[in-house]
Amino acid sequence: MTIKEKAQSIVDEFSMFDDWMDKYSYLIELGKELPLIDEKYKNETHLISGCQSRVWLHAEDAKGIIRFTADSDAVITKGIISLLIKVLSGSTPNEIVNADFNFLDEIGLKSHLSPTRANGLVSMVKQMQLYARAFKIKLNN
Amino acid sequence: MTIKEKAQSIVDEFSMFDDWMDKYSYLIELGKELPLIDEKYKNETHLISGCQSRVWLHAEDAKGIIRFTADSDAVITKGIISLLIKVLSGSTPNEIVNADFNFLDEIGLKSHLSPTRANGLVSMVKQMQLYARAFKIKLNN
Amino acid sequence: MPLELTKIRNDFPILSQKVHNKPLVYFDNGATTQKPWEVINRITEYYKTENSNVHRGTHYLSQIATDHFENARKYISEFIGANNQRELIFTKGATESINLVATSMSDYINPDDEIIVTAMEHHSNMVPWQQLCLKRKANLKHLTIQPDGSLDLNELEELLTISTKLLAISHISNVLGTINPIKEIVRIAHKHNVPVLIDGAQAIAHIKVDVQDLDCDFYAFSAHKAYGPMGMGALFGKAEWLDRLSPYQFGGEMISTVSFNRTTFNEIPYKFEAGTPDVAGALGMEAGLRYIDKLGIDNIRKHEDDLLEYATAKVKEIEGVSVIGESKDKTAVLSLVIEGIHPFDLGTLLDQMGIAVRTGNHCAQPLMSCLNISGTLRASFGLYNTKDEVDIFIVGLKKAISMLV
Amino acid sequence: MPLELTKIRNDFPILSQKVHNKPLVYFDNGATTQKPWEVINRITEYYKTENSNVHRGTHYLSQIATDHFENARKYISEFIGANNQRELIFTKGATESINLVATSMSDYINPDDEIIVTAMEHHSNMVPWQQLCLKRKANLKHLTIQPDGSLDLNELEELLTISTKLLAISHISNVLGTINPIKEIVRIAHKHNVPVLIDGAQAIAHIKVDVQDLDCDFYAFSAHKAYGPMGMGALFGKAEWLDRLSPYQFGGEMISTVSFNRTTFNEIPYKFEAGTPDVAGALGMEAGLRYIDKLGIDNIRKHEDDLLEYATAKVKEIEGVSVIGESKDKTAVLSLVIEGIHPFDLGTLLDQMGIAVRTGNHCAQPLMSCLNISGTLRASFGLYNTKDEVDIFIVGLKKAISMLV
Ligand SMILES: Cc1ncc(COP(=O)(O)O)c(C=O)c1O
Ligand SMILES: Cc1ncc(COP(=O)(O)O)c(C=O)c1O
Repeated sequence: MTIKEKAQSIVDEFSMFDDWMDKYSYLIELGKELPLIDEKYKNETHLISGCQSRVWLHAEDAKGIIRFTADSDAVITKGIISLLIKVLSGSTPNEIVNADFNFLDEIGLKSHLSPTRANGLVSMVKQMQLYARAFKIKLNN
Repeated sequence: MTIKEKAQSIVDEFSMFDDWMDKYSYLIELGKELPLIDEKYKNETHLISGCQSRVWLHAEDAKGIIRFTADSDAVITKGIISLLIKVLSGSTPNEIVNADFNFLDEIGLKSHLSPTRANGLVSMVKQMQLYARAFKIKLNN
Repeated sequence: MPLELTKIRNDFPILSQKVHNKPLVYFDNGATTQKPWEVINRITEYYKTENSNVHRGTHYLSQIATDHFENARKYISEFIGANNQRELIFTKGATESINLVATSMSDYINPDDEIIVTAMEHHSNMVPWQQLCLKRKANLKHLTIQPDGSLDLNELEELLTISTKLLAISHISNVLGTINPIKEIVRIAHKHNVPVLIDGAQAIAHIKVDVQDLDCDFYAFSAHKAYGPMGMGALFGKAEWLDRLSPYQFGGEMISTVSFNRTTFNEIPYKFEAGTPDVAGALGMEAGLRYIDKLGIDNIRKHEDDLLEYATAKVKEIEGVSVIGESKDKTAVLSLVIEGIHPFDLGTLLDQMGIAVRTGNHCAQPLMSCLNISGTLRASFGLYNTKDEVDIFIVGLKKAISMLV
Repeated sequence: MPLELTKIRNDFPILSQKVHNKPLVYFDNGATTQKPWEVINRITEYYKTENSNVHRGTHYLSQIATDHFENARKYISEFIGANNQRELIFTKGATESINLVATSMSDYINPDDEIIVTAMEHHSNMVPWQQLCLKRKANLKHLTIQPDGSLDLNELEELLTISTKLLAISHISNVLGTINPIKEIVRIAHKHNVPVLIDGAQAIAHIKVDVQDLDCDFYAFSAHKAYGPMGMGALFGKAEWLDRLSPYQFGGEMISTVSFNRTTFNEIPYKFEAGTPDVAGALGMEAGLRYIDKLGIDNIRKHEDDLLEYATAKVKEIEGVSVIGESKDKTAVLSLVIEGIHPFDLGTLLDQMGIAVRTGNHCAQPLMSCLNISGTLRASFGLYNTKDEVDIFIVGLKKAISMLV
């Protein structure tokens, strides 16, 4: 599946909920499916700043495609990063760098897409694209 | 004449004017009748602070009554201090310390009677009463 | 006299706001309070009819604005029981008030001198002293806190030495709600000739403050936590101290005479007020305090104590909840942690229910370290909060917990 | 495009005010400008529907307020042509902005270093440097002014040495109206590796400011002189400088982590913003600048230049009048002295006629000494002033003079 398709399937799932409770419960459930970061990476280097809770993110290059792992001490944050990973993990650096994040708008997380939001969604997206960019440079060399 | 009587006669004179121009013209005229301070007293010590213009004030004890002299570089200020001197000069320290300044209200200068007003009316009144108090102490000794 | 809450709530336009389609329950008063019409209107009125730069102006607007500005100073100084309005300096908030003293005291602090704070200080009353100590090679010491969130005055006696140059302490903790026994603390410090600065940020809107009775040397507070506007605050300082300290910013009304070689400074309070002051802010601050005075600070205190007691009992019924800070003397602030749940998750879900609380370390990281927690969920009350709101909060809290475990 | 003055004047409620029963003629814009409804309403709206403490809050109001606050930063930084909103620090005004740099630069100034100012500086851009020099045993040097009120750039070349650590200079003089050739001045200073701080207090509302084009290192200004609220201002600083300078006040959002031993600071701009910021002030400041932008700064400049030219010609017809400051490049400020008449007397009588001007030394005592005068009468124009008002002023001035001679 392309990023676009994966995003669309998330949008479809979210569109089934009509209240915030279901939406957040789903986010929390998503958190449970998060591919967990190796304990050895749970350090300062992998910490994403700008979140009220702590989020650790790691990326691996698996033959030209990127696999993300992560963790957080807050379950909603875990859900958010899990959602991002669901959409982005398994794509090429190029695809990630060029990804369109409008789906966040459609699932009602757009209002969280401000750099000053305590949930740090923007920082997470930035960090993921940063990894992708780094891998892209590596690939081109 | 007592302070009260002198104040009343000033109030009477001012009551004849119905516009500010006449009032200020009269104030300016009053300035011309100001008993001028001796040049040698025109120094820092005699300067009253709190006025936008400079005002020098001196007081002499003439056998139990006080005589004020003054000057200013602005003619309206000169008029104001002249008016005060007209009312207060020639009275005993005691009379000056206990003087009632309500007449300033009646001639429409009350709004100038705030410590923060640029014309320094309050500083002038305070300084005159300070002189009176000093002389009073001297007399009592 | 009980507060007339329906009437009071109408005074605050924001309270009828909906958030996420739910009625707003605003329990973040420790961060900032909402503003009554009296305050909003005072600011509007000022800009509509009086706006001018103050001091030294000869024209009508300037004189009116100056009078009102200085009357605000007088009112605010009387509100905190100061002796003389010269002892009240306008600043942009408690943080600036404290930094002002730290900067201006700098020359008095020598190597190996000591400054004492407590473990419960807000960063604003801790980092300025820490940095001052670093700069002057002095030592920062601190009073620890007891399990219930109160201080041990015996420890204070032990910490004070002849090298102690200042004690800086909050009147009320923004995390624990503890009301410190300032009068007694000042008495002890003064016995050792140590001046005391009080961070009154969390006290001014909640309990009676009387700086003469407390006998403190400095008292810092913000308008925005006392129903007044943002960007405004004050520092009370005893005249004998303010006269001695050197100014900390330069320009404008704080100057008396200048030449290229030399500057002489104005008297207090102007000496410490550089630049065009926030006249609207001062009038708004006055209006906020007048609002408090109209309701009566003791009535407000009683009301907020009732809310706190009620809410505390209710949250304690919930499994896994621990209340952080249970000092005998406390008010208006309820901090809690819930086993296995991150405060951020709670805050996020409560927000969806229209309930505004604060989560995190509340700018008190050293306190968090002492308590060995990473943060709390804090509900902090204001005069307009009601028991019904506490009920909504409790229901919301339970719902959030059920979603998170 | 000419300004639609009737419409514009309706935007400013205070302008329909009567003073001493006369229509207000407000010519004290150099001290502070009046506020349009846009600004007043923005502040009211904020307190009615958005008020909250910013940053770190998880709840709706806090997030809304934070967004609006940071959007204001973005707008304001773009208004002055900054590259990045991180380069814009909120302060309480130009004076604080300048003091911030002076305090934070302190460590860079060593004995015998030099700081250069000019003879036309406002105290706010002179005394902070003077005091810094006193403290660090450095030398304050100054550029003199030429008879017409302009600077001589050759003199600047001569003053700059390898010991020069900073040049601090106003964009526009608040007494003379002189517009200094900043771009050229910065070019010369940079040739000597000297950073330049611009005091833009009098420029921001009157001419186009583009900090990238000017290439200045710092730019300080106030909201209240640009149709915005009091108590608010900003400092632009190049990121490379701001990153290097140490913070000058401590507490709140400027802190990253704290323990009793050690504090690490946040990134710019937050590093320089201690304490709860004035969110309403930032939104009001933005609204004021948006108002300017709506009318077009070039249209405003043209209008004010016309007023200045008209008024200058008229006052010069009056016997005994000398205009102070006749630089080729000047705007919006008309200072004058009248032989044998004290400015205070003029100001007092004009006030009775509803005309608000400023008299005195305008916080520029060194300039007064250079010019060998004790003060001036200053009429300073804003975008809402009209030629009719200039006519009223001229009639009033003549009347006042006739009463005083
Ligand atoms: C105890 C305490 N001190 C100081 C402050 C700082 O106040 P401000 O941010 O208004 O300067 C606060 C507010 O957060 C506080 O709670
Ligand atoms: C040239 C100049 N610089 C600095 C200032 C100080 O501005 P503020 O008082 O708003 O800090 C002023 C205003 O009086 C000014 O005219």
